[in-house]
Amino acid sequence: MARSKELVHGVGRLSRSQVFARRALYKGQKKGETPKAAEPAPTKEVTVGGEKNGGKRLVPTSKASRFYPAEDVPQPKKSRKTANPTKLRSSITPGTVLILLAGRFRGKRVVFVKQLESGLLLVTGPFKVNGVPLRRVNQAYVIATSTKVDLGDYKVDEKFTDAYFAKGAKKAARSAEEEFFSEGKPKEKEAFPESKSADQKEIDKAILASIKKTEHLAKYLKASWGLSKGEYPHQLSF
Amino acid sequence: MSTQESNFQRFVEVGRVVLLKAGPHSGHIAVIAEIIDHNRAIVDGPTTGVPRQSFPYRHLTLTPLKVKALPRNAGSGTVKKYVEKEEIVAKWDSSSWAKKRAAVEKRRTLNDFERFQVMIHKKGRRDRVRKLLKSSKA
Amino acid sequence: MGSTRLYSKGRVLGHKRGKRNTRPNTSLLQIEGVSSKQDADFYLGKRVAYVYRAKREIQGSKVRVIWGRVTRPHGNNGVVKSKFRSNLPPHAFGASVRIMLYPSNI
Amino acid sequence: MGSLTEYQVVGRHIPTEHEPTPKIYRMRIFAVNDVVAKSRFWYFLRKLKKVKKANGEIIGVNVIHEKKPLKVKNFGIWIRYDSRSGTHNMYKEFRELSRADAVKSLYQDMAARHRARFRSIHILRVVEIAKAEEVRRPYIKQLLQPKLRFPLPHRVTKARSTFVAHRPVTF
Repeated sequence: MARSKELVHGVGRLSRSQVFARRALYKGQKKGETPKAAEPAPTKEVTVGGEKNGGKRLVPTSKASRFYPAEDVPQPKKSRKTANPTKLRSSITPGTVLILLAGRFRGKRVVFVKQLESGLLLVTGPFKVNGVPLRRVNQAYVIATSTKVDLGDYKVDEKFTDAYFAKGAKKAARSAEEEFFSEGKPKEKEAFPESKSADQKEIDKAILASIKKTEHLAKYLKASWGLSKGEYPHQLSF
Repeated sequence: MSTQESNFQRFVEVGRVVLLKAGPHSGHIAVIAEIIDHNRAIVDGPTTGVPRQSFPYRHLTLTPLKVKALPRNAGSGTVKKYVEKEEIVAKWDSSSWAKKRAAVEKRRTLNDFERFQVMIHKKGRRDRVRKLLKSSKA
Repeated sequence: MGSTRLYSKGRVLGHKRGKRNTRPNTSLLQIEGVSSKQDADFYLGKRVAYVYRAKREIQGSKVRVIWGRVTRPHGNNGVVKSKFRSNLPPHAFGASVRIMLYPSNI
Repeated sequence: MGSLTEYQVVGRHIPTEHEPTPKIYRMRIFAVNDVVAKSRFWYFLRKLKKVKKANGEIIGVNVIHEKKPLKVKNFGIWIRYDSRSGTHNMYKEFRELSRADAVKSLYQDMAARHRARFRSIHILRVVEIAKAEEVRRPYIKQLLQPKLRFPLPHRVTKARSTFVAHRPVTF
């Protein structure tokens, strides 16, 4: 406990978890499951000698503790509540043009494709029009416009799920030496997976075809949105 | 009243067409059917959806239009007859005041894409004007 | 190139207060173009950022932000009450704040 | 005080052995609601007859509606008014759409000119003046001229901002 100077007798400067972190105790921690030892039989037969009372008995292998907690230990209450699936705002339907309000692509107008399991919205620029790739966004960070791109009876591939967008597991840490020498160097860029760019093209193809039908719509999607002087969002209709 | 020429153009008088500026019928026109006093009048708009009611001058604007020879305290039916005879609604709709109001209202209700289209068209107009000006100067 | 502003402008009017006592845990904001309670309804719940510059750099930036939220209207003239993660300092009075458009409900 | 309503309140003394069929009294009273109307009924009846609320009963309260609420009428109103220095009778004229409206503006007018309260005014009589020549007051007479017209001078419009390019036009 050398790192945790005592403030008062018995009270250290750092909490238990902080000490754990500082002393790097996690290094020594065992991970992974050890195979469970076969459970010993709960009872065994014992032959008891004795004149009157002899015979065979079933006796527990391990004795029950002689002590029991005098006070009841409070059990955390199990919640029976479950999260409801996120409701999609009624103004958002497949093909709706959305305005992104936050994040890397804020101010961009994009096309809504579908809602994913987690409640996030799957949107696409289309990438060719304004550079926004297939992407998940939260509907709280989106303005739904009344403009719609007609998707017709286009079926979105089932493979677009939350898992599709999840980040892959990090690669194994490089050796310390390698890390030391690579410092300061720009990270080598990973190539964008071929399959994903194909997916992007596949989805955008249908959308682009329908965008072309309306004049100025492609230009509209390409332009980004912002408030100018004298424009107040509460007075605008989208 | 007096025969003396007045500097004013628009008067509170029976038959005057007014534009309502407040209440549920705000933005509609109506006709003064009867003057109550120096604060209120009875207005009626049988062709514009304004029910007969007392209305304060504070919340209306006088228009240059007037229903001629409307008898004082005419009922809704009579007002309707006179208004239709003089085509007051058509006259109002063709006035630049009404057109401007309609245009402002239209612009206000445009959605995002329509606003964008307006911007594109305005850009195009500016461009044509600029080019024309340049060629005419040369 | 159009504008890229994605927030409404607002002004810090001061803390919520009585005649003699101030309640610095709530700040009053006036949002540009909002002049009635009905207009203010649009902005309820929206996030607010008070962005300011300080002398000392933190993570390589002298710009700092105090985040907050619009909580409710204040009276009938469009002024709103807001709560910030840490109370706005009095030198923020009269400063402009950004009323973000999220969480959006349109 | 909200808008006034005209009530008809009917009441009488409770029948006794001495008088098994008491006289029934009816009053037209202007009040904000029927509670006030009943209260005013007892207030006046107490003054006029030997009947109190304690020994009387209300037979009925009805609202009297204006027959033609969209016709402009001229009303003459007689009132009794307790000023700070004495009691006066007054006659005033109003141009309104209903009797209740006329009484309402009477109270407003009395409050404005004499700082009179509701409690210091008794409405004696409200009469619709049928003929124009019977109108006595010049402020009503001027509104009865044929071909009446007048401009609305000095109309101040609310400026959109503090600084505008054009000076506002007020006529």
